[in-house]
Amino acid sequence: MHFLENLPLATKKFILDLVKGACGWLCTKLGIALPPWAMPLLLTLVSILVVIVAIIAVYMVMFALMSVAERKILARMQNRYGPNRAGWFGILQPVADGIKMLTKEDLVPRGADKIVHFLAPIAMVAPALMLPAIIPYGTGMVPVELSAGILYFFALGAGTELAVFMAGWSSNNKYSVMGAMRAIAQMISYELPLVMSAVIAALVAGTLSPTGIVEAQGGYSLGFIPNWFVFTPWGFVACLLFYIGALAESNRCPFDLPEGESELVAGHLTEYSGFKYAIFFMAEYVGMFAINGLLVTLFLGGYKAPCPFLEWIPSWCWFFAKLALLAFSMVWVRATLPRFRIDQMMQFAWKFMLPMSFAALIAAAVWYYAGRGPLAWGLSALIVGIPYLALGHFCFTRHHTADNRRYLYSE
Amino acid sequence: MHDLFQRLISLPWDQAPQWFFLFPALLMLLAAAAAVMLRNLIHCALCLTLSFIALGVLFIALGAEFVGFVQLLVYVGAVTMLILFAILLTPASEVAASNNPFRSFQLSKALNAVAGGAVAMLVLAGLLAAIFFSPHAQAAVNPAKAATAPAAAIGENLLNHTLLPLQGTAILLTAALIGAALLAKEDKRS
Amino acid sequence: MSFHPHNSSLNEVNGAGALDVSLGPQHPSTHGVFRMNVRMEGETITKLQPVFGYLHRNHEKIAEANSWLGSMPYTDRLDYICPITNNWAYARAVEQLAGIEVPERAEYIRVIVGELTRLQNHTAFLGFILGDMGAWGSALMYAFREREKILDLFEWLTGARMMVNYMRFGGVRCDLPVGWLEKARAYVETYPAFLDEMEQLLTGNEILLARLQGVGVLSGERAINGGLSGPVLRASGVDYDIRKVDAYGVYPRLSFRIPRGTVGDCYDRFMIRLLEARESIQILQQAFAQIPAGPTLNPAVKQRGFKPPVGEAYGRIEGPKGELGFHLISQGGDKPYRYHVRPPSLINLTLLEEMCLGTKIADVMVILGSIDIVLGEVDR
Amino acid sequence: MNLPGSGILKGMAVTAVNFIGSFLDRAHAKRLITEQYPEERPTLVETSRSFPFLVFDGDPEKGIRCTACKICEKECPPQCIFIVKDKDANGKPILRPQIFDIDISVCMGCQICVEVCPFESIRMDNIYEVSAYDRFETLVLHKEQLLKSNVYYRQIHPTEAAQTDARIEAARVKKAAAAKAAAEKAAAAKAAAAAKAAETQPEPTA
Repeated sequence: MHFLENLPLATKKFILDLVKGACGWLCTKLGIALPPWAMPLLLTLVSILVVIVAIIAVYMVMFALMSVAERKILARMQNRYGPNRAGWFGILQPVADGIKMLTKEDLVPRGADKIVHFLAPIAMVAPALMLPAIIPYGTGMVPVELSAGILYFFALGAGTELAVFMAGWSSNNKYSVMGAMRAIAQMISYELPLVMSAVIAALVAGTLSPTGIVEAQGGYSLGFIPNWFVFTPWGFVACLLFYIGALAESNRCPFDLPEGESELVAGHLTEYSGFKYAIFFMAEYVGMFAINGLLVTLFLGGYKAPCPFLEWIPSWCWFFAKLALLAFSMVWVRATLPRFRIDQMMQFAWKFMLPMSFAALIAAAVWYYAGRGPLAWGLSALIVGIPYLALGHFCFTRHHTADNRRYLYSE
Repeated sequence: MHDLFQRLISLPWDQAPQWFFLFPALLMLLAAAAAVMLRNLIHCALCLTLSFIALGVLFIALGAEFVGFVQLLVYVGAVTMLILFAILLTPASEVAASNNPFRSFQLSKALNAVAGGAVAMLVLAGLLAAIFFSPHAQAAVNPAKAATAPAAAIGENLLNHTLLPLQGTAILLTAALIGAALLAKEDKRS
Repeated sequence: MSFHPHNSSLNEVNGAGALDVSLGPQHPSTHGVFRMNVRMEGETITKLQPVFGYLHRNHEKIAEANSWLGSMPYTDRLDYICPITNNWAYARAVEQLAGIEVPERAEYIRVIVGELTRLQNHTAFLGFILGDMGAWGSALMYAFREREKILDLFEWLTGARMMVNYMRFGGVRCDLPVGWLEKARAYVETYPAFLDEMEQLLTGNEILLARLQGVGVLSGERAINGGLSGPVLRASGVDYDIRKVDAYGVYPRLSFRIPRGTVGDCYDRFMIRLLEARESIQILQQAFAQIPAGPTLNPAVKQRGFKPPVGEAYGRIEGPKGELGFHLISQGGDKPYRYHVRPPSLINLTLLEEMCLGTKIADVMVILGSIDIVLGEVDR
Repeated sequence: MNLPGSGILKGMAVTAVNFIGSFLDRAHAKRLITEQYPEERPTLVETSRSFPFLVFDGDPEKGIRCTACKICEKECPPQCIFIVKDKDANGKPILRPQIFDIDISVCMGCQICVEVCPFESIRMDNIYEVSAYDRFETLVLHKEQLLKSNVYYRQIHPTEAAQTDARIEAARVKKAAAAKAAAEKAAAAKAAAAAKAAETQPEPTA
């Protein structure tokens, strides 16, 4: 098991050694004298390359698996079989989809702004692929160790909004522009509670570095309950808020308003076809994985095992297991919920989620300074519980409830 | 061939990263120029965003990660979005009035341009003076000091030394927010 | 009207700060080839003009060139979600025209298949409206899963799942197959559990409540003035059900209640369907218990070369979507002189703009869905 | 007061139950009812109908029941049947179709032709794989394609075929009885005539 735990790092080391050896052999063979700084520089470049290739490969495989798994899970939840024609249990469906997308005609509307229309998928996929860089996948397995990693994540996440806007506006289609407007409004609104709830975790951990936050969640209380933030009252609320914000940021149901197929056809994607569409699709999934990975890092203990006797399983396995669980839950939500309306979506963000994130922030502070004991638990639970009930009542149940309706019967 | 390769590899490539800053810097300047000169307002806004991004990259390249990320988050994520929103929601008749100064050269416009340039120069000079002669700025330029956990240092500074101004800013922003909400509401009622 | 966001903005069309969008005829949620010319300010609807006729198939004119019997299979294609009730309405109109008696057993069979149709229409409606709200198909799939089982029953009875062509003047085409009644009864037994499942999935859902409640409110008075009928009318609080008003067939012998709403919004229209489905189960169970033996077709009626006496009749039934009527004029020939359909879907659509004004574009889809139209019937 | 969000959780419980239930539904009766079509063939119920065919007894040429009376052609609502009467060598019409075409791209499977046919000669088939690459030629079924034996009819619709056979048999028996009666009557008349003749004849001879 120790071998498995170290497998990714050992592979990287092996590749670096290989490059080093090959280079040295080549130089002696050719009789070239390397300057002293050359080998370290080369190795740095190669290690960066290895990490980039690894991230892209892992996320592409996850994207391919997810695209078929989502359809299968959704199908089962709706009592269907889902794709089962391409390959064994439909496992080759992503390949078939990819070939289909590649061979489709790439349509650009005559009235479109061709340059922006072309640049939008690139602007979408570039930040999406850069997002996973700061997530700690296992012990010592962070592609880029940044002291302000959380900030990096949100700074890049802002880029996708721009891409959605570019796509919508450049298509010169009414549905696209409306979708783009919705996307911007939604992303700006949900960025706030998202960042606020991330700030809570960072605050309690005392660092903006993802690894630091994971390490702050190590250990067990009472010997078996892991010290993940999600198992505290404030952490639970912040985790839920972050989850909802993540749904909104990755444009997934019930926040898929920018695409909103029942009113806006396909929103900002209406005029995209072929591989450009596939790129948008891919970017959305990679972004979804990345933001789920951040959620795992912030609240679900990152790569930590859930109980002491399961620690023999490699840490990166735990990370991906938690990621898979979150991805499954997002499909589950998609199978169940209808879509918000635009004004309700905005109200939910500003009137419910933002105040709730403030309440969770205060609860976290109280928990932090009240000694993390039972008293701290009770206090922070009160501080998040009362606003939850009050806001829930004033925003939702006061206006909309199934109980206040009467139905008359006539014989 | 062998010699050429040897010479090529002996060039000071380890100094190369220092020159990388030219890419974002040039990009920033070009994008900024395009943002001023393009006819299509949306293109202008997109170019402005590009220049914001390049500026953020510059910050990061200089080792000021925190500032760089905040630059991206605030300017690309929020300010640009607001600008785009404003452009899309403004009636086109007002938008169409904006014109390319180089297409229709007139003396009055040229004078305007000169005056605008002069004001811009003055502002630039003021900024440069502030950077080079202010004692705070001199301290911050010290790379040894800047490199140590910038985020923590900024937080420390904000919440210890400049707490009062920070709170004042917060109150001001809150007031502005409430005012904006009230204005929007008034507009709806009438 | 051209639209160029590149040199204009969202607010610029006609200089009135409005945006004109043609929703449909090819649009994911217009329930077929229906088109709405919508004017919006932001996302708020300020004008809505329904345009239909894209599915016009000349139904009425074809019927005037066809024999009386020959129009029966065409009625299947009006509201293709519930063909049997279309058959029933046409058969009833002809029976009124010619004064034909229907055997008792046939009347019971008509009630059974009619109420089964109502069940599957109403549950499919729940799925459709969820689809309009953007729920990715779960409710629709559950509804269609159950509809599938009802269609299996129909296939066993009539030979076809949808295009049944089952009713005849003075009865039904064939008697129930051996074992059909038992299977149908066993199936209906399981239906309340399914409705419970649907209710648990849907009615408490906060998002659904927020999307439906207070949207597209229609007063009872306006609903009557607009000539609306069926669940849409009853959701607005009007107590009007042709099964009670006309008391046709054997409905007077069955005890059932007519639910009606109090607010008249989309949520009431949604709930009325659920409650009506529960009442349909009551009706079915009574009909299963009461159905007598006997002939299923009046032997005195000659189906081929059928020639009703000179006259005029309007026969109507309470279809799942509302009052479905056929107005027939006979000059004594083997073809109708005039054949007119009163489709509930079309008449219920007339107040669409009134319900939609001031709502958001997403609400338009929900309101359209809550009316429950089938374009085959709207355009004919 | 409902806890905000409880409705959503209830709904998610339903989808979870269906998710698990679809794996447990091995009999494909309750939840997972989709038929995996090319591998699993649907078991058609006896009454199932698709397009009409022509029934013959024994030999397709001689045993064809159709008499080309054209009632179905006249009654067919979408008018998809086309019939031409056969003629013998002298150009005299005979009760047999020379051409009998059904355009199944037009046919709507209403089975009104079956109901109006007085000779029990047209019946509904239950084939369902009739797709073709050509919509004008291949989908017009000619007499040779439409002719199917009564044995086949008994296979696909046993109950209905038995009733039809019984009716035909009854008609045949009735006809035979009528013929017999007629023959007897004729014989009786002949005998009577003979008797009368015999009665009247002896007189001159007597």
